[in-house]
Amino acid sequence: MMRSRLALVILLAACSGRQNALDPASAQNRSITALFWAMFVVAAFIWFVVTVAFLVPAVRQRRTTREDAEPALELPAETSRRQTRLVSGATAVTVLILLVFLIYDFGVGRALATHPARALTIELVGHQWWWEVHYADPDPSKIVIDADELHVPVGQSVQIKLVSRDVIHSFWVPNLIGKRDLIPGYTSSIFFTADRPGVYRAQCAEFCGHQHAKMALDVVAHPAPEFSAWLERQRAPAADPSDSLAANGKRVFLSAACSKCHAITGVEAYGTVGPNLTHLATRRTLAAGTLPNTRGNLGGWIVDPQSIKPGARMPSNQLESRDLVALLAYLETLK
Amino acid sequence: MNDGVRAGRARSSVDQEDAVLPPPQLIDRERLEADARQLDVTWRDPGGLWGWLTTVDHKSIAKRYIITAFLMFIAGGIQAAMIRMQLALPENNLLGPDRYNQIFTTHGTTMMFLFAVPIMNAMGLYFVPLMVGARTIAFPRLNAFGYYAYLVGVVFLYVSLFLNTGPDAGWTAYVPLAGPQFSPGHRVDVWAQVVTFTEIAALAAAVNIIVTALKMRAPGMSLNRIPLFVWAQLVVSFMIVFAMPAVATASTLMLAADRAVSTHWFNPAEGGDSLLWQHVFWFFGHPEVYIIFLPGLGMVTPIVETFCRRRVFGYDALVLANITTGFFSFGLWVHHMFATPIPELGQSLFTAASMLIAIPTGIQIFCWIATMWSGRPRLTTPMLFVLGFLFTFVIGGLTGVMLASVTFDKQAHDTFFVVSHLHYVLLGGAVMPLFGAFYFWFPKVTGRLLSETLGKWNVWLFVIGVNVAFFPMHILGLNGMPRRIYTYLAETGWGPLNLLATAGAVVIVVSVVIFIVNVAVSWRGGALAGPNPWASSGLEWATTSPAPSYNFVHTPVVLGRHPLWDSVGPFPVITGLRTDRREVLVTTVFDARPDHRHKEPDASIWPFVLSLAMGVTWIGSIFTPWAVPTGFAMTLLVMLGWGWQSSRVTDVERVETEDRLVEAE
Amino acid sequence: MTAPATIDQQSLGDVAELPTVTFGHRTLMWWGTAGFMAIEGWTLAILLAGYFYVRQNFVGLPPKPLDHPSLGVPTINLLVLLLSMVPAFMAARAARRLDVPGVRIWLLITSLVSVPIPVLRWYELWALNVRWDTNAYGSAAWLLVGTHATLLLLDVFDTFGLTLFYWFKRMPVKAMSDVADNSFYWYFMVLSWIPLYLIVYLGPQFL
Amino acid sequence: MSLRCRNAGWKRGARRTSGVRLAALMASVVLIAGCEREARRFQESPPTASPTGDPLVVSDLQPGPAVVVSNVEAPYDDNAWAVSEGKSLYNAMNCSGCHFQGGGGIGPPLMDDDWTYGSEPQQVFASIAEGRPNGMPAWKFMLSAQQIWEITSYVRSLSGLNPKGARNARDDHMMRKPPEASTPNARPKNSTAPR
Repeated sequence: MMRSRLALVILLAACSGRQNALDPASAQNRSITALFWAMFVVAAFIWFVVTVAFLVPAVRQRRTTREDAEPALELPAETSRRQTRLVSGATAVTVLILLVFLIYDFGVGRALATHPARALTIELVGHQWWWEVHYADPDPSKIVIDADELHVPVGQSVQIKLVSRDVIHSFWVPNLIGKRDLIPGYTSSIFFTADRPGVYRAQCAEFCGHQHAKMALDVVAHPAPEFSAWLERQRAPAADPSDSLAANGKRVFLSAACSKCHAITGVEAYGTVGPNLTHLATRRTLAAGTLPNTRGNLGGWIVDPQSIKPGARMPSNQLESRDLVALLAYLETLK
Repeated sequence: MNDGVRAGRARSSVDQEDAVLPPPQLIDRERLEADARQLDVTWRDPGGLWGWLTTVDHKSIAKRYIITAFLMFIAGGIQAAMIRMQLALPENNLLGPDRYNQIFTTHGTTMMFLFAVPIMNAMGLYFVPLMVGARTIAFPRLNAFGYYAYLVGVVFLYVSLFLNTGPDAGWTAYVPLAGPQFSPGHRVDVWAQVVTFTEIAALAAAVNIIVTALKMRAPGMSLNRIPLFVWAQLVVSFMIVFAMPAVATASTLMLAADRAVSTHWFNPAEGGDSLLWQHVFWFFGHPEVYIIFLPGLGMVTPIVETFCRRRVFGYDALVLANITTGFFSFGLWVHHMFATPIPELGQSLFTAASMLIAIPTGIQIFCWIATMWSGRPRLTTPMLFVLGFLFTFVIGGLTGVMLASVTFDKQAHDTFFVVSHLHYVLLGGAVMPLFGAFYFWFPKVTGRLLSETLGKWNVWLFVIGVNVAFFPMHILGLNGMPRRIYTYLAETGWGPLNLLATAGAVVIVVSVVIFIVNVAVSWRGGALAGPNPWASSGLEWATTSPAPSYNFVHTPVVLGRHPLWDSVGPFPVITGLRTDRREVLVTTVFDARPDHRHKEPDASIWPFVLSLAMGVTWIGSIFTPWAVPTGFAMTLLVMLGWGWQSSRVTDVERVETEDRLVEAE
Repeated sequence: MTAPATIDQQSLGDVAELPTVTFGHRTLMWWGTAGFMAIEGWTLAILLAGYFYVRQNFVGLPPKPLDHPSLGVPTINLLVLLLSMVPAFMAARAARRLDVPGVRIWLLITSLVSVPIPVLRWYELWALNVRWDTNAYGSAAWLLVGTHATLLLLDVFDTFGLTLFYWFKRMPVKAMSDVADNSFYWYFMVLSWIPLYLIVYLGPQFL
Repeated sequence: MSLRCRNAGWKRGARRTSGVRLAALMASVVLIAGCEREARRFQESPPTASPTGDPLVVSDLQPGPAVVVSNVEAPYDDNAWAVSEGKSLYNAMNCSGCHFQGGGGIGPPLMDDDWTYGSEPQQVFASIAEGRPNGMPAWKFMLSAQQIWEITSYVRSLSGLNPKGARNARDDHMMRKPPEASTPNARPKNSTAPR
């Protein structure tokens, strides 16, 4: 009793948050959440009834007379008839409830399966252990490649194309929509329509190796105009650094290992192994939602990623301190 | 009582085999004593180390099986505790990702393959022969072989773990993560081979139980009188026969081949398919769950009957429920794959099937509750475990129904909601009845009762611990916590509930420690039980505790579903089995009419040797494919030796062939 | 050991007259054999399912530029297998008649007929005209044929063993029942091969 | 042996002791092999093999005595995980751009028995770290010693110079060449390492 009340409190407290299936931020998830609550209430009631049903005979005051101690082999006819009625009745109710659940679920499924003719298409590529995001555009020069952050417009249906380059990952934004796996050899897609702006946290939901735990993704839902403005900014190549320190940093970036894995549009860096850094400074987090994007964190990540994400593909870089300072200065110009 | 016997007679009189029985004649004491002495000489296996290695007594083998499997429960529990410690706090550094992945993979592998299935099999191997009134199990040497194969698997997994070679791709070993490119080295090979060993053991046990339950039942125990525990074991054994080959194929013939000899089953670039693994694995993996908890449900019935002093309500319904569950369980595997790109229609079908299977389980629960209402339950420890089972398992069952819904499942899939669900089902549905069964049948195995005082502590702490540890995980899952993560950021806010879960885990540990103490104390010092301490009704209670090597002096005759409640006065038996050699009575499949006598083998070392040969083969195959032909040749030699030993001319047989009966050597 | 005797027991009958050796589905061993047939047959069925599953990923079977499996050796081996059922059947019949010389002769003939089978099976694997590590089609075909080959080999040696025993040692009469069961299992091995042959070797011609 | 084994008692004794010794030996071997092979070494700084005094060897034709190269143990040759890391680096750093998947093209092939600058670990390391004439860049400015060692072990695995157990069985992509685990060991022809 105590426990269940505590659980109830926690449950109520636990129904909001930026990574919470019960705090819907999309039309789709509202219907899923409704289904959940319906099933939850019914299930809780059934559990309560069953518990009472077996606790009553267990705890009711009993005086063991002789015929209780001895097995009564044949029960009185009406007793067994009553039992039969009760059990078959309970079974019938079970079937009925399941039927209702089934129909309700099919209804929700149907609703989720209907998509508008045209939707904004974003391609999401899973890597060990980060996310690569492509904003498609008929004009190749306008394609935007971003990482570890997914921006979507509010009120517009979005289609996420899911691809994996290595192992199976799973895309799951609890507030927006249920999960969908990224499976090598398959291209699948998932639709949703965010209906209130905000930043929602997603995290890889299929075990994918050492850093499965630190493979998160921020989903940012903007009002439509804000979104297109953001996309426009993202299309711009990296500006050339103005001050000498940053210019120095750029040299470091190109001479050190960085450019082998990371690309920066407008610079001689074409690496595709790691995230594209063209607009690194605009991102909220580093290392796939592991660290807030601050100068200190960035420096620490560059010098010693292996103690932050052991096993991550990013090697540790021994850089002269002044080179590091310059590099950081440069990376901060990547707005 | 008398009306009961009349009932037994009345019910039995419709069966012909009782009609043809001659008038009963009392067997005098001297003869009984003499037979018992003679049988003991015939059936007892030699002592000493040699005797220990060569014994084929189904009870001593099953006892080892149970003890080994329980040790695995403890090992898996220790890993679980480590996992809980690591997750108790955000950004915890107790275990690194590499160690953590090995630990949780070994936890899953141990609990599913080395604890749950083997211990349920072992309970069957111990009690099915006793419950059907047979002298031993159908294939005693196969039985011993199965145990040793299992033991090889156990040792192999744990040696590897301590060599930093523990499998680390999850107990489901999804490809391509478990494939040669992303899991270099031998860690996943270890997993694949351990699985193979346990499959062999499970299949050996299954065939054994099927044949014993179908062909060696006491005269009069027609199909409609088989005890429900035996029914459960029978259904589960058939499920094993059709489920285990799937995982053996997936792990040995597909995954191990991909990793060792570069086949392309799962390489999409060469026509392979990573979804194929999930299909084949879950075709085994879902029935696996029912293979684990149907025997648990089978253990509930005799406990309820005994402590409510009532026949269970709805025997036929319970039997049918078992069978239908067995069937349906093969039709739901895709609900583990709802997040993968598979056709919507298929998903709906599997949703329907997944919800359907709740019905037979529900019926069983209703029947037990009805039985409890008609009687006056005595709240002994086994009964309390049954109540704990109902309390806990129903929650797991209901979350199971919720997960059957595709739309909701996509939210809960691969999160701690599912972790919570599966632990509610397996701990509630299998482990709690199992503990109840331990308390219920411990006297039959050791001759002594477990302490009720410690038992009460054990059951209360266990039920509370399980619920405190796993209920919060529902909420964690809905709050977005995926499974199999080695740590989480403080900002996620998952800290408090994880701490609560860890606290619950501690309570579980305490409870299990109490149980171990209870066993340690009671094994030698417990109160003497006598043949039938609970005044229960099954045939296993018709012999001494512990049962002698030959189980029964004379094969019992069954007059009803509850032999010890149905028969009055002298215990009805059938005589004529030879006592000077290991002879068992083989009966017909449907109405268990005596058919012929069968000579069971004596003690033998070959099962042990064969399991070693196979162990060398499989383990060697990890390092070089040439181990396969070599080991194969070795295996053949061993089988030759086995055959040579078993084809010795012993004595004159009565041979019935082509409707003539001849005496021949 | 005296405890059971303390319970009074009444005998409702005596089974001393019942036989101790019988044949066919009455015996435990027959049921055990049937059980393992079910297991092995099911394993092959699952592999077959895998074969068809990966087959979806190819346009045309075998995928270009691979050749079709050659049919010579496989067909010969199929015929040998079918032929070998005859002496196996005769051995089983002789066993039922408890005719020791007959069992010896027919077991020997069965063994002689089965000698070429593993050898042919080796060439049969190469007759697939694809390596196991060429692509998934090759893997599936090799694993299918290879698994059946392993079971086949086991049973061939089983027959050799029995023959050996019957020629070089005095066998108990209950071994007759084993001879019958051995033939029973052999039929299964042969018959289970027919669908595999049709699908793996002939299939690509028509699929 | 046969002569001395006439004495059954001695034989039994001998067998027992040797058995025990053998068991102990095997156990320790397995132990070491296991821990060594399977460790995932995320971060460590092994010794570099260059430019620690080893003069670069440009060809077999040398004035004076043959060059003696000090033997630095290759830290990762039998660590499967490190070798596979080396492989992903090999592709990430675009080694395949010149050497392809080992078959060679712009750069020399790496899967044959012909080693222009030596096949010994420290020689391969030097080639990668220092670069070589005709286009092989020096990677020591880009990669840590650990990474270069990983690539070294992978390159050696291409022609089967490292223990088989540590080689890659196959990748999840088109089979351009037989996987390392099934490539025959190619005995280096003209390595300048001391034999």
